[in-house]
Amino acid sequence: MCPVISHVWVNEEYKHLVVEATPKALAVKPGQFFNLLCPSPDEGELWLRRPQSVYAVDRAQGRIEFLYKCVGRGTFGLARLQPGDSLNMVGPLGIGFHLRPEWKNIVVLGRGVGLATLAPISQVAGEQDVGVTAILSARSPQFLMSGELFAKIGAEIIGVLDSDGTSAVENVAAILERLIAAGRADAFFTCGSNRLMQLMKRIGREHGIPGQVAMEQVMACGLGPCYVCVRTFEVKGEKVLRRVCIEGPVFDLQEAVGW
Amino acid sequence: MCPVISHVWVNEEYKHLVVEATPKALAVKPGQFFNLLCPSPDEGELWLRRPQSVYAVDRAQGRIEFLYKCVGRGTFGLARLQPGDSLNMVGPLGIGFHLRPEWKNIVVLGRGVGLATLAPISQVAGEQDVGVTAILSARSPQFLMSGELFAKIGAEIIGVLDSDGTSAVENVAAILERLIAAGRADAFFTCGSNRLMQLMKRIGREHGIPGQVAMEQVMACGLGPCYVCVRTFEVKGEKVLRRVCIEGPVFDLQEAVGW
Amino acid sequence: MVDLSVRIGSVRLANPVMPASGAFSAELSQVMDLNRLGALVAKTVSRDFRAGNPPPRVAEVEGGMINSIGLPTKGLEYFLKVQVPDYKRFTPPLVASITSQDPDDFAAMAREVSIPEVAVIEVNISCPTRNPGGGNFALHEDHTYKVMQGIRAATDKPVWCKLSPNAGDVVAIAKAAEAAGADALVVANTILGLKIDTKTFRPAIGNKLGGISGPGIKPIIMRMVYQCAKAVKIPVIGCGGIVKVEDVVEYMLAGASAVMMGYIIFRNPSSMIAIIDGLGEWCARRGFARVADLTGAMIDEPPAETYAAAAAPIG
Amino acid sequence: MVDLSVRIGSVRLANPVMPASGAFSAELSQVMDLNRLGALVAKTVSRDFRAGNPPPRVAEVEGGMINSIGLPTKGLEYFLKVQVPDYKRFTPPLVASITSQDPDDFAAMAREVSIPEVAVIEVNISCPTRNPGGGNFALHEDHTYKVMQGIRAATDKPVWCKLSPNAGDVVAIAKAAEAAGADALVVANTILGLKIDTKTFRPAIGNKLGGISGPGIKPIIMRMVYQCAKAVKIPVIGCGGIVKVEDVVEYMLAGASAVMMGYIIFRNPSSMIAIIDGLGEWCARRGFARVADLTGAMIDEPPAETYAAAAAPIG
Ligand SMILES: Cc1cc2nc3c(=O)[nH]c(=O)nc-3n(C[C@H](O)[C@H](O)[C@H](O)COP(=O)(O)OP(=O)(O)OC[C@H]3O[C@@H](n4cnc5c(N)ncnc54)[C@H](O)[C@@H]3O)c2cc1C
Ligand SMILES: Cc1cc2nc3c(=O)[nH]c(=O)nc-3n(C[C@H](O)[C@H](O)[C@H](O)COP(=O)(O)OP(=O)(O)OC[C@H]3O[C@@H](n4cnc5c(N)ncnc54)[C@H](O)[C@@H]3O)c2cc1C
Ligand SMILES: Cc1cc2nc3c(=O)[nH]c(=O)nc-3n(C[C@H](O)[C@H](O)[C@H](O)COP(=O)(O)O)c2cc1C
Ligand SMILES: Cc1cc2nc3c(=O)[nH]c(=O)nc-3n(C[C@H](O)[C@H](O)[C@H](O)COP(=O)(O)O)c2cc1C
Ligand code: FES
Ligand code: FES
Repeated sequence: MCPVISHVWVNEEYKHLVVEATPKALAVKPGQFFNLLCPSPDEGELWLRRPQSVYAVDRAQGRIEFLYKCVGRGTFGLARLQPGDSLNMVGPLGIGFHLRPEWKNIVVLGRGVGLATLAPISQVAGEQDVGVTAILSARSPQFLMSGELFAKIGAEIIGVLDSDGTSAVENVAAILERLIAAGRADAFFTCGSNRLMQLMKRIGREHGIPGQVAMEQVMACGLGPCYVCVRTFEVKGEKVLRRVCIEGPVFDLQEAVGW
Repeated sequence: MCPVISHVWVNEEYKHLVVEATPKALAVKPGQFFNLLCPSPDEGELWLRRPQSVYAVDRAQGRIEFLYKCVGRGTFGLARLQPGDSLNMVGPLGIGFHLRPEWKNIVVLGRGVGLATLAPISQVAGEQDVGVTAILSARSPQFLMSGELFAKIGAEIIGVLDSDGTSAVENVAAILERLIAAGRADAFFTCGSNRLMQLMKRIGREHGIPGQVAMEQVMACGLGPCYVCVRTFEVKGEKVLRRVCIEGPVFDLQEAVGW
Repeated sequence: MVDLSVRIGSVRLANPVMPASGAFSAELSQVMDLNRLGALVAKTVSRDFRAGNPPPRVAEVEGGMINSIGLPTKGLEYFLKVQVPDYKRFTPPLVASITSQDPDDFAAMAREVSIPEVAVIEVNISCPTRNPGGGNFALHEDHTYKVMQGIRAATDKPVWCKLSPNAGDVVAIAKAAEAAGADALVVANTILGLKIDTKTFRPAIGNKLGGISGPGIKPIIMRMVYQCAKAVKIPVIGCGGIVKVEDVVEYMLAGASAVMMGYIIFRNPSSMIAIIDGLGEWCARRGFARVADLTGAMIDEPPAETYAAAAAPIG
Repeated sequence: MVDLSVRIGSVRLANPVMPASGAFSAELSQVMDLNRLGALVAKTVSRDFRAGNPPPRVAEVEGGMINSIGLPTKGLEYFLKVQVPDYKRFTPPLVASITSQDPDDFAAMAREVSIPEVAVIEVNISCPTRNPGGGNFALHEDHTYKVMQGIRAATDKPVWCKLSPNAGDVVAIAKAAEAAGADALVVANTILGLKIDTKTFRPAIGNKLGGISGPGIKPIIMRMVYQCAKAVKIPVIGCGGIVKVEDVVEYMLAGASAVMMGYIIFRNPSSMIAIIDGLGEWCARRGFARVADLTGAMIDEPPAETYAAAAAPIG
């Protein structure tokens, strides 16, 4: 049970949750997630846990942060937690992102809360003096969260928006091409948008740039046994099913088929 | 929804609840009850309401009081209500006690929380200058609740206890015979103990003294349709079933068969 | 203005919300305006007086409640002489619910309740604590067909056949009822269950086994309503665990033309009225001019992957 | 010290608490000490690779969850070569769960899994989304008898037959399984259900219909365990909606010799261990030296009226 330190709305749809965590939980790696027992938002019971990946870790203060979007009973229930309440979380779970020593510059491309999932790996990259370009896509400026978090780690930030059309695939494609030309893209990381994942996969394939994608699927156990959380992947021309909770949530971008 | 004014333990098993009530609720008559939607004491939901008769009414302040014993999920859930919370109650329900003009002195005989149910009729009797003798039976002194309440209304109080043996049927019988001899028993009222009800029924029959008993049964709707709350009665030698919620909870003592 | 009316064969209901038999009586006028209801559904009666089962008659279980009332009744004559006139103080169509353990008597009762004041006859062939041969005919298609055929021959009133969720092949029973001439199906009665008190080691209710009702059975009855509505041409009335507007919508999407509710009356006596109001608002909000258009409107395709992936927070 | 061990025919379990097939794998050693469990129950395997059903594969319903995984499997060979050795890192007896849509293949599979490492064969003849003729044999006594007889002839291992709660007459199925030589019955698999998303009008899960599990089905499965335990001489294993110690006790009072749990593993992965500990404490508190003494210990009498009248607060 992790005590809630703070819990605030960052805009009308997203909430930022900070909890005090155990050493075991603090060992969470970028891209890993916790399976949260959310309080019920209504009279009825809430029956299943909800997975949430970690947005930031503050080992000094022993805290873990989540950034999540309220979409249904679980997340609206979660949003009810008050500082002082405690949160029952199972984890850290799953296989996260990894960095290869030879990568000097990486590009993270996220949309919406997908940014939350990409923040920790960007931070680690920054700490290892790997250059990070963060392309942040959103409906409109107020959904461009965690810009400052990426800034803090010295990432170059490129915001693209639906509101001014800059988030269009062609434009993002051009940005990626430019980064590749400039030698600023040794590896790709993405989360939160199928459209952008397909784009990055295509460009990555064309230029032979390795990539990783964090995927999602409805879960039950979060631990491997139940096979609820499968997604389709293509390995050497052959379709295979993998469990997001234990074989992921981070997968090879070129093997991902998307949804 | 009635706001909770106060809610305190009167001993380790009984709790005293005071709520602010609507005019409709304040019209409750002695012996009537409310069907309460108790909060759940645990993770699971609580599915049925729980009936509780009214212990006291303060029309001046617009308040209704309950005195109840914690025996299971519903009452332990109810016990969680804090002042300021609000209570969802359906009622007033059922047929209560009645007083006939020719009755100058009545005897109320109650045990445990049965006293709660007898308090309002005793109060009304007091207000109408009807002499009230209240025989209060309990395990031990700390369960002799609402003595002061009966005192307030000028009732003569006779406490009988298991701890000193005075609650034995023979002793209570003797007390009743004495009251009858003294012309202090024009009518009997009882609640809360099958043993004492049988006793009062027998003595009432022998002396031709009219009596009323408040009965209980597990309920669902509390309003008449479901026939969950039946008890057996004997009317002119013939057994009949009656619904405690709408044909009671107060019944003719001589027709009651008990449990 | 949303049109909330629905047709169950020849019967028009002002709205699809009805009480379930056994959870309703005119006494509920204490807590709600009965004239708002789609129909008035009486407690099941049998020909002669029945005391019913020993108390306690209900207990709480996970997901709702278990009951074994045992169909207490003052008998058919009392129903016709006393209760029917009492119901006629109110305007919605009166649905009389009858049962018997003998097919011939069942048919005779159907004939006797076919009076002008009664708009519909609901036949309860699905009391969960009775046996297939006697009272719980809905466990077998042949029993169902036989008893329904007799009833059909005995009356011209619309006959609604209340099925049992304890049948293994509820679709076969539904087809048998339709073939025998039922005008509509009520899906369904309670599911047979058991609760044991771990303090006393005894069954929680007097009859030991009882029928389970309430939200916990909804996803099971939903499936049966869907299966039956696909298999028969007559209207299906959904009944099981409805406590809110979305539950009514869900049953109608699955193929129900109307619904009945019991448990929620115990939990919140006046909620049927709130649900009727809420159903109108829901239709208006979702752009449905007629609630009847919801019947069978489920889109019979898997959730688009993009939906499962709504989990992927598309900012 | 309470003796928590139980016997299921020739098999001795250190305690009556087992995971349910499909909710368990050796991967759970991440969160609990698997050596504490009464047995290890593997996910059902079929002979060849199966991808299973399209996601989403679960959704929440009143009382628990609905799932249609579709029995994905890497196949029998992978199970024997990779999974069995993996399970043998742990000490409790290994229960292999097999299924097939063809009786002969089913028997052949039973023969092939009859290796020393496998202590028990659970036969899953009750997958709720399959049809009676193929895979969901447990809907009919004749199908059940035929497939079980073939399996019995093919192996000397203890065979546990997992029944379906969707059968109309579960007692008849139980007797058929016993007659065909089953060593124990697992009661039961999931109950077929449907959930429709009222936002999208689509089924909530990819397969449309799915199996319901969790607390909401407990009172229904409790009744089936009670009926089956009365009707057969072989042990019955209760499975459905167990989330706490009292649920285990309740199933044993109804006649279960042991229990399995699935849903609660999803809700609280390590709770099986807590339940095992709590069961010992419960027995000690209630003065039971052997948990096995709880089996069938229900007092088959109505609650004494005095009990219903415990409501009458006897000071
Ligand atoms: C590994 C992983 C990491 C995630 N990280 C984040 C994050 O950092 N921030 C964030 O906002 N969201 C994240 N999600 C998504 C989050 O889990 C879902 O938004 C949440 O579970 C929805 O639950 P709900 O009850 O609010 O919505 P529901 O009403 O249950 O459903 C709304 C939508 O969410 C989907 N959903 C329901 N349950 C789950 C589940 N257990 N897993 C995935 N999808 C589900 C439903 O299919 C539906 O499309 C992550 C999901 C996964 C699998
Ligand atoms: C008309 C009436 C007036 C009552 N007045 C009072 C009162 O003033 N003070 C008081 O302490 N108690 C009163 N009771 C009893 C009270 O309703 C029960 O103690 C309470 O419902 C128990 O609920 P529970 O969930 O705590 O216990 P449970 O765990 O549900 O059951 C404990 C015992 O209470 C019985 N019980 C459960 N539900 C009901 C129910 N709905 N009605 C009656 N018995 C039930 C059970 O059969 C069991 O014997 C009254 C009952 C009735 C019918
Ligand atoms: C206390 C009680 C009494 C019932 N009596 C009857 C009855 O007399 N006739 C009948 O057809 N169904 C009867 N039922 C079943 C209900 O009509 C309904 O089919 C069932 O409760 C499922 O609906 P629900 O979940 O909304 O309660 C009864 C149910 C309950 C809970
Ligand atoms: C996700 C999931 C997968 C399941 N897979 C299987 C399976 O492969 N084989 C089987 O016999 N039962 C399977 N079941 C049924 C369970 O074993 C169990 O019978 C059922 O869930 C009831 O128990 P519970 O309420 O404790 O979950 C599965 C259940 C769930 C929820
Ligand atoms: S959620 Fe159970 S295997 Fe992934
Ligand atoms: S509780 Fe329903 S009739 Fe009395």
